[in-house]
Amino acid sequence: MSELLTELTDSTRSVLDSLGPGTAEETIWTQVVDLGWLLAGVPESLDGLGLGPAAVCVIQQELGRSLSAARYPAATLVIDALVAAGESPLLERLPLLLTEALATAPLVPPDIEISDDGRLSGTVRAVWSVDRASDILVWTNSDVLLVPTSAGALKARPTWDETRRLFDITFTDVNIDSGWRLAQGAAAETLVCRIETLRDFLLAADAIGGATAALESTVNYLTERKQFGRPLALFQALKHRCADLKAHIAAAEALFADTLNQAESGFGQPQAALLAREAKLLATAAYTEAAEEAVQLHGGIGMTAEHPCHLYLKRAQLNEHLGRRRVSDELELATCQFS
Amino acid sequence: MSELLTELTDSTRSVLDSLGPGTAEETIWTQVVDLGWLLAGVPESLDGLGLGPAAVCVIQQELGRSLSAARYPAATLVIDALVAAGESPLLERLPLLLTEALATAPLVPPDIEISDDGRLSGTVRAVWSVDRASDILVWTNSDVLLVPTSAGALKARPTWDETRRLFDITFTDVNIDSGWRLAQGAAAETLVCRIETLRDFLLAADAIGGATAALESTVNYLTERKQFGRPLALFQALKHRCADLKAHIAAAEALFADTLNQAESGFGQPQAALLAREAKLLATAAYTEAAEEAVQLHGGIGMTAEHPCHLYLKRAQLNEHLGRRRVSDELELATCQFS
Amino acid sequence: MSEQLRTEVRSWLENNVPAGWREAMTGCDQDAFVAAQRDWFFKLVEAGYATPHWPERWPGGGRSLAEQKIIYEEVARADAPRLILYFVALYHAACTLMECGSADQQQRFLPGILKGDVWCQGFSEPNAGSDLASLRTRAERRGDVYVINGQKTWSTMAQYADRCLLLARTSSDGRPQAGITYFLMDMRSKGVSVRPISQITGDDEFAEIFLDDVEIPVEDRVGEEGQGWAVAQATLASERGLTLVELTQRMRHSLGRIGEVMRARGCADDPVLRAAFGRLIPQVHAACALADGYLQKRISGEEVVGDASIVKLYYARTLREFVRLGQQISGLDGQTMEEFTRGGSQETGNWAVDFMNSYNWSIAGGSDEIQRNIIAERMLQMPREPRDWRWQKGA
Amino acid sequence: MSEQLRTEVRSWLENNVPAGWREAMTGCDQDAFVAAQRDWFFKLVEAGYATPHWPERWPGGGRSLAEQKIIYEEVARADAPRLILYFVALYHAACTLMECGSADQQQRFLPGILKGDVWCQGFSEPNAGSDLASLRTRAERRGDVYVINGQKTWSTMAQYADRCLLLARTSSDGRPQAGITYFLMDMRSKGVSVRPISQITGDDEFAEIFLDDVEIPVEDRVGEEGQGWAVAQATLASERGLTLVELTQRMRHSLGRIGEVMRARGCADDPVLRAAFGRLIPQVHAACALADGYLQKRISGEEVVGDASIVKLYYARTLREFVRLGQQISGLDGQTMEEFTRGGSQETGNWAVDFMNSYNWSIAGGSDEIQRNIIAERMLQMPREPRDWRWQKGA
Repeated sequence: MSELLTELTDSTRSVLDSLGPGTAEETIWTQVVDLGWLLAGVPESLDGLGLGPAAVCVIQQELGRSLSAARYPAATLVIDALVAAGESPLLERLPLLLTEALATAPLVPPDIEISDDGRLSGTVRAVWSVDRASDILVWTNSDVLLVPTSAGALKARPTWDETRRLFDITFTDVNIDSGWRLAQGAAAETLVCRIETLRDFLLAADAIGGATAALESTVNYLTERKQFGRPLALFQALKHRCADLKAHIAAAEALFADTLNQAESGFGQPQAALLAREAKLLATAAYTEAAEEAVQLHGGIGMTAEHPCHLYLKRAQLNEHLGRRRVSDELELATCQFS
Repeated sequence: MSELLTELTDSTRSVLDSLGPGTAEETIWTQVVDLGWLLAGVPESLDGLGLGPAAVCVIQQELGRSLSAARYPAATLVIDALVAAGESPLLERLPLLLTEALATAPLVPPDIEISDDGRLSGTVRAVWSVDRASDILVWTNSDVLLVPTSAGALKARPTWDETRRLFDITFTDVNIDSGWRLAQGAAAETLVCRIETLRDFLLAADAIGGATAALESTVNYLTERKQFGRPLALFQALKHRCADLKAHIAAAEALFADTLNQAESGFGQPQAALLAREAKLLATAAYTEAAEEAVQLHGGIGMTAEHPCHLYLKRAQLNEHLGRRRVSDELELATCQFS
Repeated sequence: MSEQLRTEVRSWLENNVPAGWREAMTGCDQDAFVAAQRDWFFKLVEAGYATPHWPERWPGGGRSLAEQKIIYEEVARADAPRLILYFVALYHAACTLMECGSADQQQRFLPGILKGDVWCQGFSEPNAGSDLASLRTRAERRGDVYVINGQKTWSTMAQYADRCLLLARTSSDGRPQAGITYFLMDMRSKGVSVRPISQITGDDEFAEIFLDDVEIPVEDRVGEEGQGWAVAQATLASERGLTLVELTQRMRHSLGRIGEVMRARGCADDPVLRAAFGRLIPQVHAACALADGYLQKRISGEEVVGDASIVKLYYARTLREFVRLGQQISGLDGQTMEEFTRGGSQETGNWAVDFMNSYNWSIAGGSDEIQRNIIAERMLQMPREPRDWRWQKGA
Repeated sequence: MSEQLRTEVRSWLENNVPAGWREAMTGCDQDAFVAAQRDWFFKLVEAGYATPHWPERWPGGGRSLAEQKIIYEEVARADAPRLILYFVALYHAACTLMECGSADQQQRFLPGILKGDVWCQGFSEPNAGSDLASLRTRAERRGDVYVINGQKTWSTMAQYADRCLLLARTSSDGRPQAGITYFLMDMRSKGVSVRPISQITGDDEFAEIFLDDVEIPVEDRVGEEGQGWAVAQATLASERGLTLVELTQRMRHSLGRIGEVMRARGCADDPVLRAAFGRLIPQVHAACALADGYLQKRISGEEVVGDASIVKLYYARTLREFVRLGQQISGLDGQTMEEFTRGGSQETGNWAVDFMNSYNWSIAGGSDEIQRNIIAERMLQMPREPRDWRWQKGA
């Protein structure tokens, strides 16, 4: 990791540590905006920091680590799409999106259609804090739109992971304003690929951050907790399970860094999307494993709401169902080896 | 387990223990014949012991435990089929089959066809010691035949598991003699179901015997072998892995006993075949796991040909590919839950 | 004889299991659940199916283990509510009284159980989970009473309990087990306070019990001072086997739920999910067979140490696989927070909650790790870690 | 610069990797394999690709770790034979001599390595696998020689070795490590006998070495008496990272083999097998990324204890998954005993053999269990088992 990114990790972590766990969404969001984290991936030509997707992911990894309620991935997807779409009237809204007005995006592929006469219908699931957003990024294979949330009907999707407030938004025969359009045709295809690539990398980053924290918490607990006259951390069976978790997380982290590095030059190309999917698959699997083991190894205390252990479990399990479905991921990865 | 079966277990084990491991096929075979083990499942009306499939499986479990080269399952399948087919001229050959002449059967479904004018073609794979057999049991969906081995062309199928000498036998346009036929039509369907049920139970029994022995050998090794000043068996991580193996083997054993008990009244019905497949699936999986862990936990010594550890591994891995393929087994078991 | 009992129980259950109880118990509060449990309890008591394990002189009593098994199997088959609220009363409390209680204690408490007294267990402590011998709640004799101070935890539905089976330390001399004494505590005594534990599912099925100068009359001590450990061991074994028969049978009957969800969500033809389902099926059947086999061994007296650990460990692992598959097939929607069902098996179809509850079986009542120790040391005869291996910092 | 090297190496390999070597090395005996290894070795030496890690004054030497990595990657990519026979000579022997050997020893032995001297390692003993400190082979000083008695095992291709890196005990005082001394032993010395170990694959790649009053001149001792442990540690680390880069890259290039076999056996469309394949792919890529990242850390000096253990453990587990899938897709035919290929990667397509050989990576060079201990204790800072935990029967 470059020195710059290491510094970014440290500074992000220190902010989040000082806020402490369970910080309310709006409190943390003010920090995200004020500290310019939304600018991390924006090119310098647009007054951003120009640090690219790696920096965005570094921030999300720390947000994941702290189980943060910040809708950073959703907002980042919109900002990145706006920038990537290039010159368009919509780009003028970028400064506002970076500071005040909010836009969001779904964390699973939208289930929408656009009719021949340009009407939008369908449901977009798993949209983060859309109730607080002015606009929502949606896409089909041939269109990418930034649609006012007022055009759709909201329905809360309360998940067990209460650190992320998700909603479904349904559009019924909505007339598409041409001003909403970010890309169409081949350009849309590339942009969709870019959006999904970044989304999957962000989910992977979240998972790695969370998995690392879950393991740390577990090791700390085992070290402090005594049974039969000695710390649990002295029992070899538990040590070996922690070591396996450590190895799995390290592998997910290495794959993440490597795939992101490979993908960075070609965000928007199918190869990059595939790399992101691999990273996400392994990272979310490691997170689930780490979180599940965390609850088991924390014993009874891990089953109480007052200990944060369960928050990792719930977030990890939700992550597996964001992005794409795991099973289809696996099949598609294999398919690429055959072609 | 009934007292009778417990006695049978004990006596079988004591014979095999006295022969010792690695006994040559023909030496052990003489014992099998002389001690009447082939008679175990034959009804008393036909001068057998009338102990049913459970007794046959008990014997195979012990043969599996001792990694025996005895082609007991193959011979037993023929004998059971002959008896189950009921009154037929072939039944007259039973006494001879039980003593001198040898018949064998394949351990995977035969890949053969019978033409409209009664000619047999195709290859029967994984037939145990067919080179020493006078006849081979083969089947299609609508025919069960006892074919002279001289009618086919043999090809050795040397497997890594050298405790079982397997062959393929290929038939090319062989004119079927009506005297070879054990069953046809609906009766054949029932008989095939019975054959495959017994085969899968025998494979399950073999696996349970082998898995148990592999675990025992591992626990003994860990107890005797010292490292860092104490026996390996004292290391908790290794203890827990042995405990998991023990639980998996016990589960496979319990399922085996339960399914066999349920199936005994209806050998030949599809439900019984399904039960046998479940038993086989779990037992072979437990065997593979136990054998793989055995090699790992024996360390370097487990990788040397002089230690018998690898024999379990090779036999276990072969077992997984006998009977049916695992993946299709799993799909079919699920299908039954849907219907 | 046993088939007759089966027919009898089955037919009774058909007529008496409250119709739609799952719907009624989904999203209801705990008070409503307690009310429903009471109704169901009295029905079972009246029919004689609540106390098959009690001696013959009691209503419903005198059943063999084999007969008890039939009742449990039928209850599972009928998907009747589980009798969670009365479990401690009917099993642990009753067996303690019958096996170790004085005639006076039996007289005073057993009839109350049949009239609906709820009992809870006061064994676990915050720093003595699987390591019961290290418990720290103290009982000090002062004349005709013991004065109790300390804290208990993980007590199922203690907030509804009338009485508590309490272990407390009367002496610190000798082996840690030696100084433990067993009491029957009135939950309405002065100084008892109960705080429900908020669980990760949002439920509060368990509670902490705080004991602040609680007085227990000497006549409510079971056995002699210092014999509490032995009494507790007798108590803990009382329902061993039967619960696992019920749970594994319920799991088996719930296999169909996986199929239903797959069909409802249109993934019934997904071969990867189907294969995962197919892998689960023999495991579930094996868990049933293990539990059955274990009870058979108890009946025939062939039980050996470790048998119970294998059943519990395998059940806990299989349950985890079961609910994991449930989550996998239910996708994103399975992550939605929905009202949960009280009093059912572990496989309610609310997979996220089921998943969380599955930890009840891998952690409580001797964690998976403890079971593995028992299996390795007591069955496989692998050496135990020497008792004098004590940890010293910097060693 | 580095891209230039890559192009150079790639083009050289295209012209020089022996065509059809896999076929030639399949079913051949070990002598033929040794001959082929010699040919390939001399080619590599001549091209300067055998000694990139040697100092600049040696032919081919003076390459940075990053450049060495490029060479290894290209060798893997080209599916060139692995240089198994010379591995100890080129890495362990050479690095020992360069870092700890005397000028005289360097002069006497290093040129021989380039001329094809084969070295083997004499570290492991039958009762000292992962516990090197407990080795028992003794070296007794008698005038100008040491007299060696004992037994070594797991020595790769010792039957073909000219010289041996030998650890032996010169003293039993103090810490077990303290009494160990490091020698360079001539394998032709009187009293040395070698017995190949028959492996479960039928191969005999490893051997036992029996030492019966073997005399080693004092000038063939490396370092002082009692410093053997430190010398061995320096030696063991010499190729750390590079081997795992090569092995993981070879594994990645072998992914295609799974696809080929599935197609050839007509199971390419089986979704269950495909999903298993899909699950494996990111694991293999992660193993590559881990190995790469580890070498980067070594280059940048950021390596911490435990890093190497993670790479080795993850590689060993992933390799196991890989060969397991290979067995699964190849079905009954995969169980057929076939001639195996010498000198290839771990994924030759002879899956049964590959499966057995995969234990080389989970057992040798510090078993998975040892790696887990290191990760837990050294990286996660979980407490080590106290040194004075000694086992006494009956404790």
